[in-house]
Amino acid sequence: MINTITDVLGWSFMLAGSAFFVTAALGLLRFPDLYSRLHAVTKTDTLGLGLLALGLALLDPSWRSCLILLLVWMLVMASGAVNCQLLARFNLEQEEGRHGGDGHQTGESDDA
Amino acid sequence: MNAIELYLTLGIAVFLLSLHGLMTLYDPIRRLIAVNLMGAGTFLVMVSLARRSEVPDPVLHALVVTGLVVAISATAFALRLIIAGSKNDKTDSGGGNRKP
Amino acid sequence: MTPELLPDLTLSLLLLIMAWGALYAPQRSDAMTLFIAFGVVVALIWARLDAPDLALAEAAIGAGLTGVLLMHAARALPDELHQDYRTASYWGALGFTVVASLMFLVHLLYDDSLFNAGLLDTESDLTPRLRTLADAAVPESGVEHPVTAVLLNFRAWDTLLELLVLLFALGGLRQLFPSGQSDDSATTASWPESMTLMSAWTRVLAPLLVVTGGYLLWRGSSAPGGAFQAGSLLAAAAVILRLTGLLPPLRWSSLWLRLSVVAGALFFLAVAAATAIWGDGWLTYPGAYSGLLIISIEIFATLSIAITLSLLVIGEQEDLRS
Amino acid sequence: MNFALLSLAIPLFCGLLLLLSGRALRTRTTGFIVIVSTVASLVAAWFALQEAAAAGADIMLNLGGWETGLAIRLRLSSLSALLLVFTALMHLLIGLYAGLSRDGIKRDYWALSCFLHGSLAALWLSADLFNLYITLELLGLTAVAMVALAGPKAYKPAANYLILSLAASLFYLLGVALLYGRYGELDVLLLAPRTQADVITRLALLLMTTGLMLKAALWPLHLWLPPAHASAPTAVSALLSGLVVKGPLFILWVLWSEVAPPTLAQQIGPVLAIAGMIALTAGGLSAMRSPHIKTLVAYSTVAQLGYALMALGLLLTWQLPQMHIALWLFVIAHGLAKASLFLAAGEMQSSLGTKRVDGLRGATQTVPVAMFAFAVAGGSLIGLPPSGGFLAKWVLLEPILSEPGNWPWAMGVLLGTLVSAAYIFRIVAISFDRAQINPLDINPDRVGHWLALLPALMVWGMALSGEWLIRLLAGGPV
Repeated sequence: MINTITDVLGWSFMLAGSAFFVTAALGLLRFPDLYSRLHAVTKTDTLGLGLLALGLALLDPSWRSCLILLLVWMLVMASGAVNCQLLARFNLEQEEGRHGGDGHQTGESDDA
Repeated sequence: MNAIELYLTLGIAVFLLSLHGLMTLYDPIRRLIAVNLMGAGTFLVMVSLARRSEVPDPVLHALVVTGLVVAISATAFALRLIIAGSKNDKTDSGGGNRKP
Repeated sequence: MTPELLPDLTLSLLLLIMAWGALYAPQRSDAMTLFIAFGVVVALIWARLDAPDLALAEAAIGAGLTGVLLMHAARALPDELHQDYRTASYWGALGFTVVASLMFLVHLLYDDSLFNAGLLDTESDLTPRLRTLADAAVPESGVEHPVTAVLLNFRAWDTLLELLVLLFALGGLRQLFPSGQSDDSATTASWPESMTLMSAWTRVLAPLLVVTGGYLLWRGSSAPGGAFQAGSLLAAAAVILRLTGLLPPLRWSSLWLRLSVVAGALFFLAVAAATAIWGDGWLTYPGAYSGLLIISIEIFATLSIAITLSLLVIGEQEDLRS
Repeated sequence: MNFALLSLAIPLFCGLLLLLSGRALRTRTTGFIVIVSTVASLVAAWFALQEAAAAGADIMLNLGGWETGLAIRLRLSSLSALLLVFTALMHLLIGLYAGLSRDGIKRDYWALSCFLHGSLAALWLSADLFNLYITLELLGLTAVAMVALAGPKAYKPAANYLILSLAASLFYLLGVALLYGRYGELDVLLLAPRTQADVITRLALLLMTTGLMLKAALWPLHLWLPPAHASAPTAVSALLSGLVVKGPLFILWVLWSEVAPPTLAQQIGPVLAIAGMIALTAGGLSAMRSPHIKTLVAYSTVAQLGYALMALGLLLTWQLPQMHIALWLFVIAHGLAKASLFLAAGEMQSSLGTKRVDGLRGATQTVPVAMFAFAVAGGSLIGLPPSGGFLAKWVLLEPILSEPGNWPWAMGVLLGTLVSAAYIFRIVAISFDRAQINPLDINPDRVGHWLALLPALMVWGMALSGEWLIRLLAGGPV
């Protein structure tokens, strides 16, 4: 009984996680500029991967794999955040260089 | 068709695709990518051959590890060479040595 | 067709798409990005094919170091000047490849196909003999993990030459920075000004990479891992440290740098020569010491691989010529 | 066997130590050390040759002491020993030139030439298909690094060379993978009795042949060679044309004469021989038309490799062991002659301050020694008796002429001779043009000119030891 419950929960978490990835991909394709794309990708990736990791941990609930999954999630989250910030800042500086110091699309650049 | 056959075919397909790339592309960076893809195709063939038996063949795995080292060293050198070369002749955008 | 084949088919399709894109994407930067992604898919395929050694190596190299290399190239090179990145021999080449693929497919489908002709026929007497011998000899090799045994004992000569390949590539790279000529087009990273987050993250990540690298090296004698995987992780650590400016230039003028670059090959070659002079023959390890010898070779090799790879990726005038 | 290993290890150790020493040594001292180590390697190779000749059969060494089949094996045959001697000798001659001629050369040349020497020695000795792949890569990387020594102008041809060389190695590697998948062996000698003429073997051999022909710049895959060889520094061009392209040729020979089943070899033989004939004419014609001296010499390499390819093709077609003597005599004679040609061409270029062929007007008066070296080495390429080139051509022609039905091949050789005579005489004729002498740009470097002559004299000296060489290559008692 416990097994089926955790199984169902695990699978549904994984499905939800996958759905986040799909929306991230959609955002990447449809959003107009780099900042909103970054926003789509990093936010949903962080959450989507977390849900996937949670689902997998429920399906294979040994301490070892739980720990590894947690580690994976945290590493990806941290590096995603850093990368997003780097990309956004780099782009911003390039734009400022191009437009003579008037950055005009700065809204999303520090969401990480 | 089982997974081994699939990957074996895939390896050769990637090899052929990138061979086509090598022959038709002009940009040296893209040609370098094509060579790397050829390498990946070759390694794919080797690794799927290694997986023919239940326990994978360690000899082929070792050969592929060696091949990977060779590939990365040569790629790094080639890439730096291409960059240095294109920095050198910003005026001359082509001509000269075409591939066979 | 079985359901188990579904992930394989997905991966294969993905791989082909990425390969196509990496070759023919209209923008060169897109092509490079797709090539990096290609490396990740390849690493997944290695894992599917039960090749953890390769998956580790590919992940460190294909996704890590190659990525840095290509990004460097993308920054250093102007966009393609001409849109027609294909050569004039396009149709000839296309024809050739189509014919080649067709011949391959005919071979594949024809009765005497690639698969029936012995490649996948494991029941015949054509199973790898070399492999059988290698499996049998692993207990005598001094290490437990068969791949390591092959790399550092049975085919140690290959590995010695492979270390030389790395070294020769570095020797070639040094030629691109003629001494006494300053590199004005500064390729040293001009990062965004506020680097706090990046350098903070690097301070966490680099020790993690070093620990993981050490673990992979130590583990290599009994499980997947080994000098090369460890070396490439350490190289990645060195690269990010160097890019964020936390590590000073690795100066070629320093004896320690040169020593660590040649240490692997030199020690390996010295072992080979010593075994030839005082032992039973070129690269024949004395039985009792083979485990110890292999570990020490691996340690030196890891050091050399790490330094050489990081120089190959980010080495500049000040690293290579000062 | 230990002498052969010594001959291999000395240059490798020397190169590594030079890399380690950094700038502690002056360039002259570095050159001196390398020349001394090359002499040591030459002596060791000579003893290895004695050993191999005395043994009468191939000497095998199982590396690591593992059993046959598991170990990588090294093979010392009289051919590989001869090639070891040849490699060390070429390095010595060219090293002497690089060290003593006035132009001098960058410090890194010395370490790289040591590595090239070591890689070639490893290639000649290896009897394992995958190990041969790595030696091929070593060879390619050092060769490209040495081309890049010439500075920024050479980067583009060097990059092109490297990319094609990598692609070629991958062709070879895919072939090796298929052969291993089919037979489960990597050792050349173990593979030899087991190969059958089936689909996989055909495909593998075809892939490997394509790769090796690309690496050895055999027609029709030769287009990368002239820009790469012509843009390298003089000493490097000599090494590349004289030695490096012979490595893949050696593997091609091993592959077809030992690994491939005879039926397949007989099928491919005529194809290779015809490709060789075309290379002779096409390469020669390109050499005749080329406006630059070094490009002319580089195209002549393409043409001369045609002889070697033809000898290989006929060896396979007729399964005649005698042909392999012709093949290797060509390789040695061409190596020495080509070294001389490149060195002389480089010297004339720098003395006369021109890269163009028509700048050589009056060269017999302005740079007599270098021009003499060019003409003497050219004589061997044409095959004038009693040079090494003549010796090789004689051995090649003997079986061809014994059957009247072989006249097409004889015509091919004749045509090749005519074309090579044409491009050599083109230079010689211009150099005798005393009406409009192109004056010296700088005071010529006498030492360099004489050193350029040295290999040419040796190739003419080859004829003196011709009988000994032929018996050695035939594997008989010496």
